[in-house]
Amino acid sequence: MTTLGPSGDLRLLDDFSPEPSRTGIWVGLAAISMSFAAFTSALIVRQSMANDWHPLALPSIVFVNTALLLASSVTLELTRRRVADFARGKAPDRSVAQFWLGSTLALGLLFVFGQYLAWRQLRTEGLYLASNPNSSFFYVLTAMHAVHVLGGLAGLLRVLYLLRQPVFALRRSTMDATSYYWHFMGVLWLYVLIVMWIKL
Amino acid sequence: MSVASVQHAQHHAPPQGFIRKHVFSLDHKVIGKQYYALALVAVLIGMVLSWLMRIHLVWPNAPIPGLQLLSKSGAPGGIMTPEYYLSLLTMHGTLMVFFVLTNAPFAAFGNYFLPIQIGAEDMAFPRFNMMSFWTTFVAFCILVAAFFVPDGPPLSGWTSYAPLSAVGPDAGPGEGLGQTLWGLSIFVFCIASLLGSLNFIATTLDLRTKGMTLARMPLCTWAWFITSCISLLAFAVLLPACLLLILDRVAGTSFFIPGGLVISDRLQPHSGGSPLLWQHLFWFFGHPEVYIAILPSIGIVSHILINSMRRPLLSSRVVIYCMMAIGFLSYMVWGHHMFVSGMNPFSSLMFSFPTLVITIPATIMTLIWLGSLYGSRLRITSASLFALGFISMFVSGGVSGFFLAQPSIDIYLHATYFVVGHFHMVMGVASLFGVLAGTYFWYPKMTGRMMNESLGRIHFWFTFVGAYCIFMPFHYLGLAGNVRRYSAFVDDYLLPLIPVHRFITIAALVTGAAQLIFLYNLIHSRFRGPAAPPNPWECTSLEWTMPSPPPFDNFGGKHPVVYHDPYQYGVKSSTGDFLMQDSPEEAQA
Amino acid sequence: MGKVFAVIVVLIAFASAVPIITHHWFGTAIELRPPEDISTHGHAIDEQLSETMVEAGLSFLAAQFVLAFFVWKFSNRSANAEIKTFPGGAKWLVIAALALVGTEMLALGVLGQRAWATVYFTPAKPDALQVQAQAGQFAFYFRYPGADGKFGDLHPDKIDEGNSNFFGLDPANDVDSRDDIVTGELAIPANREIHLLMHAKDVGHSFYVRELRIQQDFVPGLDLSVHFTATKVGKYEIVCTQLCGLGHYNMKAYLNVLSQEDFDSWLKQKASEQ
Amino acid sequence: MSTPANTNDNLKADIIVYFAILALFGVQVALAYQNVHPAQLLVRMLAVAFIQAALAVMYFMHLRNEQRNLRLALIPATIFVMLMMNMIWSDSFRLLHMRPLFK
Ligand code: HEA
Ligand code: HEA
Ligand code: CUA
Ligand SMILES: [Cu+2]
Repeated sequence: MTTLGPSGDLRLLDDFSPEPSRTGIWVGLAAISMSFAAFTSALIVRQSMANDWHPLALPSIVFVNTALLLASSVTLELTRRRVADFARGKAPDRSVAQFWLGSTLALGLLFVFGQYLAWRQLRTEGLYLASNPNSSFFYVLTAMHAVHVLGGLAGLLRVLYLLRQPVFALRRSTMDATSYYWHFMGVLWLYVLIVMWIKL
Repeated sequence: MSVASVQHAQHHAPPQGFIRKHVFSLDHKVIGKQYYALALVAVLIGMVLSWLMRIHLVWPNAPIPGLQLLSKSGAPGGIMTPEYYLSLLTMHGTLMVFFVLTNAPFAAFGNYFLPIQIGAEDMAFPRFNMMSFWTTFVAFCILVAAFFVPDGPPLSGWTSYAPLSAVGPDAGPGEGLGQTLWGLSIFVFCIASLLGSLNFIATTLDLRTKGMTLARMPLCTWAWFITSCISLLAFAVLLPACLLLILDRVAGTSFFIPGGLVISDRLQPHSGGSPLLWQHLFWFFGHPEVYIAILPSIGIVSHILINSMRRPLLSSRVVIYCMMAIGFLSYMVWGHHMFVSGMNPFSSLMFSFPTLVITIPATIMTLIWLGSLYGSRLRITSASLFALGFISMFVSGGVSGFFLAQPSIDIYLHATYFVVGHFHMVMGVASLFGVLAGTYFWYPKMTGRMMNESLGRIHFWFTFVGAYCIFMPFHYLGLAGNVRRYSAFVDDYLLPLIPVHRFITIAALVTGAAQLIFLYNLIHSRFRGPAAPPNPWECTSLEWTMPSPPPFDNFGGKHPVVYHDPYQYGVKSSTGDFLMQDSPEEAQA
Repeated sequence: MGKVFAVIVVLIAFASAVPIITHHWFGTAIELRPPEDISTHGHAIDEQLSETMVEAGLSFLAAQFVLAFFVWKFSNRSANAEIKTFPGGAKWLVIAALALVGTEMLALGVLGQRAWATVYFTPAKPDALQVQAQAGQFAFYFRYPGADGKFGDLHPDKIDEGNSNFFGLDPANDVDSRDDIVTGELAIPANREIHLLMHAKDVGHSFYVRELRIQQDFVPGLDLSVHFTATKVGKYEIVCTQLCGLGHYNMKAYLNVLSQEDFDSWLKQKASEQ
Repeated sequence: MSTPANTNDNLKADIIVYFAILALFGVQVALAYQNVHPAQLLVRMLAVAFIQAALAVMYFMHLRNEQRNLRLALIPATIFVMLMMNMIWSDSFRLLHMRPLFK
């Protein structure tokens, strides 16, 4: 039986016994993928059914948002490495890690704000949720994605909180799980974007 | 195969205070019991609703005393209106499918026994676990609240087909706030189920104790695990579907509502949506859901049967493969609910074939149970009676499924009481027999007291015979062409069938009343039952290694080590004819 | 107790089978079988149904009897009775299941596809009589194209039940619709193929005629069609089988199968009433 | 379970994968300018996107290093179920021809 230190901390870096939170996150991602697959199917059926399909020009800001979200993945990966450095004793303190994590959070928030701007832009064009199927799907897909991103932001906040504890309390699995989830948000966004780009 | 090592960092101290102990508890055992209690409340409400429905069907003008208190407009003077019948039907179906059959065999027993059976101290995410129960509870409250809204509870059936369910109050009574609450309730329920399944999967994969390989997990653990995989993906589809339905209702979108509909003389302001899309999404979830309802019972029944037969199954492995096969196939067959719905008729054939194929694993399982009975030392207890009853019911219900699976026959039988008979056999009784078997079997472990055996048997006979009396005639009615979801039978064609309905109603009232025996037994034994020994049934799995009821941390901070596969029965050992999973002893043949 | 279980299971199995074999409920006059088939395709479905009844019925009885027998034989044996294993073990049972269900599936599957195909994969004959059916909360209406053989267009915004404009026709502007005949019952000539065009006015409904062995949903936003030939003169119920609201149980119409002459005079009379 | 040591710092592999994904993105852009039917385009785009996602998930998200049981249980099931969902589409093509009678 392997034992972990009392807090199960990252200093026992080489413990690779499966951690529920890492498994859990994969399982969760499977469910999220399935939900978005369902949305996609709905979109495809709805489109072929429709006599009211009005192609929708994606608000240009979504491409900026895409860049933000992808950049946040990079900063998060940097965070992870710096945290690992610290845990291994290669880095003197956690400030660099905190900086990158803070940047990730900021980029994530900017992304959500950017999405909000995209909705505003559509609204000024007179496209509301119920205006036509294309706008409906645009709002639904982006909103569902944004809700998941907000969940990810909450996770990141928790990591930040743990990272700032006077006694180092961040578990490796927490770090990993959160960052997998966050990267997945990026992958998912690209998927959503491609679908919307082609179909809407 | 890797043996997951057991480390559980949040080793918890005993909970303090009433709220932490019994209400917002993190302990999987308390949560399991909470799920059980919720399912019990739901099944009782559902049962009373079914009585009211049955009474209304055969005595449509008889006032039911007190009913007007529940709804003044739905039952003026206690006489039910046709729309109120449909509301009760909808609530009955929804409560039973979601809050009884997803909760009792899966969430309740699964929560209580899955961690123990794999030697874990708790679920992987206790906090999530608590959240999923309370989320379920909220969903339940939302659904029940629909009883009390001004324009009546929803009446689109548990399937809530669009556009009836999507266009709003124009479509008639029950399509206002009530239907929105229905959608909301199911939406919330999906979230809870997703959290629950996630937890089950992570627990099974990560928290198995030393020596507990996947192959050594008891059959019910396997069933819960497979069920959670099914339910993870199924509820992930229902969730967006419910969201879209709610948006159609409250935000004016048109996902499921086509253009040009004139309802209550009003041209609806929608266009382009697809009613079939709802049906597809619903049944994409709906069919896996029925296996979510039956698989845990299959696992529980196998577990109990083996224990009562004092011998392992001819092959547990084959049963596991069959359950997996059913899991996979369950995603290929949803269209069999839509043969005459206007779906592409070619797809009907594509859906019919796997549906027929799914009877193969079911048959294999049945034959394995039967074959294992041969030459066993079957002990008859309340639990084993319900387990045997399960087999009988599963066969009856499954065979009628075989009729429905053929699209040509389904042209005639679809939407008749034949379907109602089919699903009550498999789901209304077979699945619930699994729950009842589980209850009689695990009650001593869960409460530390024995239940009364004689009452248990009386309960069994009433329920078994009664259920056949209720649900077999449904099949005959269906063959005669009796349409389902009718509030009253007014056609010339259906009037002669009323005596059969009367018989069913009486059987339902008697059978329902017999459930009071069970309820009495459940409550009375809790306080007055004789104390339960740790292993009253001489069972081998890990839950029976600990005192009854188990301490809050299950194994007292230690981690059991598992040496055997779960069903070492019919062997010679120091304990008798069985060998506990955690006993290092080697069995002599 | 095990023996009691066995006896009761056998009794139940018998009791379940009897009404199916005799088609009667306890020997009374309540008939529990599909009514006589009056369509040209229905016999295929009926054959399929009785075939399935035999095969599935036998499987049902066999399974219940074996269950009863084993429980009778092996319950409450003494604690040191020998434990035996079913001859052949799991392997043969799996093979038996595959063979049993496999052949049943093949036999029924192939047969069934044919029955299905006659209903759904053959197009209606060009000379079939076209009738349009519209289902709305809680009534069916039927429309015949009239002398010109053409249906006028539908305009949902023109639907006006008070003025008996159930379909939303626009005779003022639309020539085709002027001679359309709208009725509340579906009268058809016997032995002639009917091509029923189905249109839903509001929510989902269904068209079910037991004697015709036809059931098909009306799907809003989708215009489906079915075709059938009735062979026997008489009056039959058309009922709605898709939950459509409070009046669902009471939503019905009559199918009136007439001889060709009677049908012609019926149509003429209806045309004069419009 | 895979070897513990080399998961975190395998920068070289990461960079290679990163460029592979970028290259695939190039393929996508090229595809977008091909003149094909939108349905075709969707299929192709999704195919490439699927490879990209798989790479990202496997390497950046370290699924490659995850438990075997997890991979066995989750990936085939999810993919299978998603594929099955495509059966819904079979309807959508037919529906094109079955618009209501009214104009
Ligand atoms: C626990 C729930 C449960 C289970 C396990 C099943 C199991 C099966 N169901 Fe059922 N079904 C429902 C719950 C369930 N169903 C519900 C709720 C509905 C209706 C929903 C609604 O409309 O409201 C429904 C409706 C339904 C329909 C649609 C009918 C219609 O609306 O027109 C069909 C059609 O194919 C079907 C088929 C089957 C089949 C083939 C099985 C198979 O899995 C059965 C396999 C089992 C056996 C076959 C028995 C054991 C085998 C033997 C004894 C061997 C010999 C037998 C033969 C070879 C025949 N079911
Ligand atoms: C679990 C599922 C379940 C159960 C148990 C039941 C139980 C019963 N059902 Fe129901 N029923 C459905 C699921 C279920 N039903 C569904 C899904 C529909 C379709 C709804 C729709 O069309 O939309 C339906 C519809 C339905 C109809 C169709 C009405 C119509 O179409 O017009 C009728 C008619 O008689 C009916 C009757 C009954 C009766 C008399 C009982 C019972 O009274 C039988 C007696 C009770 C028991 C044998 C079990 C008691 C068990 C316990 C008390 C202990 C359990 C313990 C725990 C769960 C912890 N039900
Ligand atoms: Cu119309 Cu039911
Ligand atoms: Cu099904």
